[in-house]
Amino acid sequence: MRTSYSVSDIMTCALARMLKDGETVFHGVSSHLPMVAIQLAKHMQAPNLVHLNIPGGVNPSSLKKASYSSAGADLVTGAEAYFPLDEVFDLSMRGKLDVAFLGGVQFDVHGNVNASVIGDYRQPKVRLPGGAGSAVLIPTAKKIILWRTKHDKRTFVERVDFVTTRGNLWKIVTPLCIFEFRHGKLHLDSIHPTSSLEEVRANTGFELLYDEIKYTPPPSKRELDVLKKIDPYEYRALEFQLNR
Amino acid sequence: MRTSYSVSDIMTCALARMLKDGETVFHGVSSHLPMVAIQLAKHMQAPNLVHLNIPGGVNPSSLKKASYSSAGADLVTGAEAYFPLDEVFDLSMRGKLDVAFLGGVQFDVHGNVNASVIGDYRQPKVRLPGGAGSAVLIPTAKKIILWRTKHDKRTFVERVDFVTTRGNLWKIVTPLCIFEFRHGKLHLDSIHPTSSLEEVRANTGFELLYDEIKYTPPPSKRELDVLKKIDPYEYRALEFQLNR
Amino acid sequence: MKKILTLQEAVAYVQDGDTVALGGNVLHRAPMAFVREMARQKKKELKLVKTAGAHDIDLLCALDCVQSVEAGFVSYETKYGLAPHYRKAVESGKVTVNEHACYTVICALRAASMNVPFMPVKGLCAGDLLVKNDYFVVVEDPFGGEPVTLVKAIVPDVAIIHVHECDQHGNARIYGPRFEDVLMTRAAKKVILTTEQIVPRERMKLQAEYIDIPGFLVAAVVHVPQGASPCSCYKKYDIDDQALRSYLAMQNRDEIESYLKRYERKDYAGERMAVWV
Amino acid sequence: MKKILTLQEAVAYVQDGDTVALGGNVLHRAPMAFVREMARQKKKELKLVKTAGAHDIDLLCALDCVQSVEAGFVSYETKYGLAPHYRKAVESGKVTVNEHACYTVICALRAASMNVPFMPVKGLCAGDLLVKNDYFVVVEDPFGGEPVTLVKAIVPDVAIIHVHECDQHGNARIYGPRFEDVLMTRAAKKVILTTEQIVPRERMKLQAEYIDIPGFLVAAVVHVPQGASPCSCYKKYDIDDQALRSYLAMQNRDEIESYLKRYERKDYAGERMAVWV
Repeated sequence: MRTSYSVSDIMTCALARMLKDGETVFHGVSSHLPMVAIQLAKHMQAPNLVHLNIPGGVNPSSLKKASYSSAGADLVTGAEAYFPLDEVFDLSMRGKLDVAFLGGVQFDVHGNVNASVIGDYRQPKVRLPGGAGSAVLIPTAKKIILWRTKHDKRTFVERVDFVTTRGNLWKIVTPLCIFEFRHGKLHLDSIHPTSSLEEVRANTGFELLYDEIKYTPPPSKRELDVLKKIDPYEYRALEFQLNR
Repeated sequence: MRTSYSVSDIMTCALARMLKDGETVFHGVSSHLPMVAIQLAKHMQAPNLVHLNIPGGVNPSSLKKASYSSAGADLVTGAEAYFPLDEVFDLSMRGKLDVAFLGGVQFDVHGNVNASVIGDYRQPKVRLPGGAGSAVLIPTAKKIILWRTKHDKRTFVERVDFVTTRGNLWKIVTPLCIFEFRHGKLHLDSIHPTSSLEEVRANTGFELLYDEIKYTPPPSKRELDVLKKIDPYEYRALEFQLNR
Repeated sequence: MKKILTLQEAVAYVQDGDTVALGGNVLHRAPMAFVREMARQKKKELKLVKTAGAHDIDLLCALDCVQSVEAGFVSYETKYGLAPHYRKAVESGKVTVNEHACYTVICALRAASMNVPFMPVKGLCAGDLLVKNDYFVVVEDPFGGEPVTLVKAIVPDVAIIHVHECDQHGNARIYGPRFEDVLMTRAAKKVILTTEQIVPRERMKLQAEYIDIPGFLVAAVVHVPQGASPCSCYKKYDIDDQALRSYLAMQNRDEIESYLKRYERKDYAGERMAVWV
Repeated sequence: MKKILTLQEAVAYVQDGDTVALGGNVLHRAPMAFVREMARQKKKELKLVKTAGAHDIDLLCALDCVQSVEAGFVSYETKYGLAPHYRKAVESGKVTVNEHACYTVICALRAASMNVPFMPVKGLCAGDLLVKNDYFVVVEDPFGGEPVTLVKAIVPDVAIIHVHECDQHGNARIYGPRFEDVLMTRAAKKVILTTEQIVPRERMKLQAEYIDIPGFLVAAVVHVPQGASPCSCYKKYDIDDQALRSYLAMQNRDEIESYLKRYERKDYAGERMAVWV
């Protein structure tokens, strides 16, 4: 029997599977997808993850009220300790943050991330929200996982307009595929079964690098069941509902 | 009617009278005399003092259990807020600490304080306890009040063995007198009525500077009554009981 | 020593051109009533400081109160999209953005709280932020290690923090996430609190150990129930979805001024209430 | 991932030559049981770090466990006088003192917690400490202000903190004064807790907001009721005046070793108790 799933499901599962048990993992604001992914991983292969976030709740017990924010107080209610943002940063500086989930608006084949501006920094054509913690976390957290719910030629470019940061980039998850950063370049790691090599190529602004064509395994029945339980209101799909 | 009082009473009163209402005042460890003096001032001219200390109790309500420590948890019980040592230091660095009461073992006419060593720093003849916070507080708190329960030629010297610190020294209170630091030198400010110019001179290792001979006003009846109430076990006299 | 002021009085403390640190984070516990009153009093050329701002910064940009923004992130979260007036003001050149990593704002405030001119920062070692901004420099480590990035101190003239409760002296408590608020009260020259509730001193003393802001650091206290609305306030109220949506649909200044007007009664209600001290 | 260890096991984590940060302050909540066990296991050449130490540092100096002490103050308080064995060890040249202002220890630990090589310090601008110690340097301010003193980071290999209660994962709470203990847990490479009580995780979660040390920072937990004695532990017990006096009257090593011996039963008692997890 085939189970139906959405792009946000496969993205969430892809993010979740990248986490190993016992790791210390952080996400910031506007980060519903990784927030749900962390909880999914805790219910699957990684029950002893340490989930850190901006309001400071260590291992929040539920996300069900986090409708409009991944920095809300809900993450503190039912948490097991309080460890706020400034401390998370210090932790990463000390080399003790295993994984940080971060966003960005523009990415290039060289692993540079732009979350700042399109155009000139002082006279921008478009002022983006800013990199938030990225500029210090991407160079210091051990593994950086980026995600973006848009995959087009303006997002994946040969050279970003502005290098907000670069560093320990490991994976980028998009609606179409997963990139892995190695030997100084983004490589196509796997294509989601909902997409195709042609679609990825047509929507990527740099030449695709890959050794072999692999496909992201679809969400398992168990993963989808857990998602239904931990994220019944599908916050993981919020970003798709408001694609700007 | 003459009231009887001890040297620790007059020292405590002298310290207390130096405080103005509304000031922010700190004392450290081994500081029973200033600790009692602050409470005395709060009951006299300065009800709105802000009393800060090492354990972090802002305006502790009672000192009655602080028998063996002026850094004990008693200072937290009944306090109005928690503002610990590291924060007190930061406050002083910001120029917002009005008064710090500090100790020292050796003082010279130039306003230098030694709390570190007698002899060579690396191979000391006598290793003293160390200046604790003095080396950063004496230069930054607005007014420094020192006290010492010993007054002899080894304590008040022409040149200290080691300059632990110097800075915003204002007054030094001893069992015999009060010095004031002005124009770069210690000046005899007032002699306690329990002592005399001769006694001060005989016990001071530098030439006394003074404009006129003044005497410290003796403790008033009201001061002594308050002392009895706030410090019934005479912690203010502890240092005299163990004069090393 | 009377610290309890009306909202208008307290906002009058803020000078045009001041560096203003705003408490809260994105849509949570931002001092919105105070922000609205700054807009009503037409403050000019404010230099805003916050790790991650949203409605507060956007509203002040919409009404031309802002000269510059020091922040790591300015946007509503996912559901509400970007900060339109902030973007417009920056793109038109009216407002200067000094982009930070959120952590470098924290470090710059730590430097202020210690009264030192800069703070070393481990993580900021690559990229254009380092190149384009003169508040970052890379120096040699005098102790012989790797080069070190320094961020220049940010000393707010005033920090505006919305708290759950405080007494008349300003001894204050925040429940739930404190974000950078406590740090801001140590970094700023002056601290102004808006509060959901003014409670008797004796009640604050019952849990003195958990007071976040001791009163002696506080210059003024303003009683403003719902003072963070339409942002959320932990365990008190959630965001006001309708107000946010109506604001975000507004295109011109008149609309936004009438939006401000609509809050007036609510913003000034607290000062008319009896305060038990 | 079993974190609950016996005292002997936990102390075996400490290596000769380690930089060891000791929690507490003067006679309050020093991790004395752990200190005694370090002495019993004859640790050598420890580099001790504390703002203001007393019985802990003195005892380790008495039994030749110490190479150096980084502190602002080492002495018993008023009533009990100076730290005799520390003094003797320093004056005889066996132990090196790196004298700090207490604040420069704090700043050096802050640097470690941020993983930067130094921390600027405002106050230390005069005197011989600046001249004699190579962990202080004065540099120019690259932003154009006055010269700035920097203190070199102190990175403890291990921080030993005695807490009131924690769960089996190390989520810990300290009541009353926390001194530099929380900072030490952020600065050190490894954190070991001794605790008055091990309580169920669900109970710790009831006041999760007030947990001082989250478990994921903690490497080991040792159950040692009375683990700070003869120092005090807020709301649990006062100092043991008799024990301190008897110790301070001791002149030779044999006496001090028998003093250690006398504590053995008490120090090891916790590990035999049932722990509810």
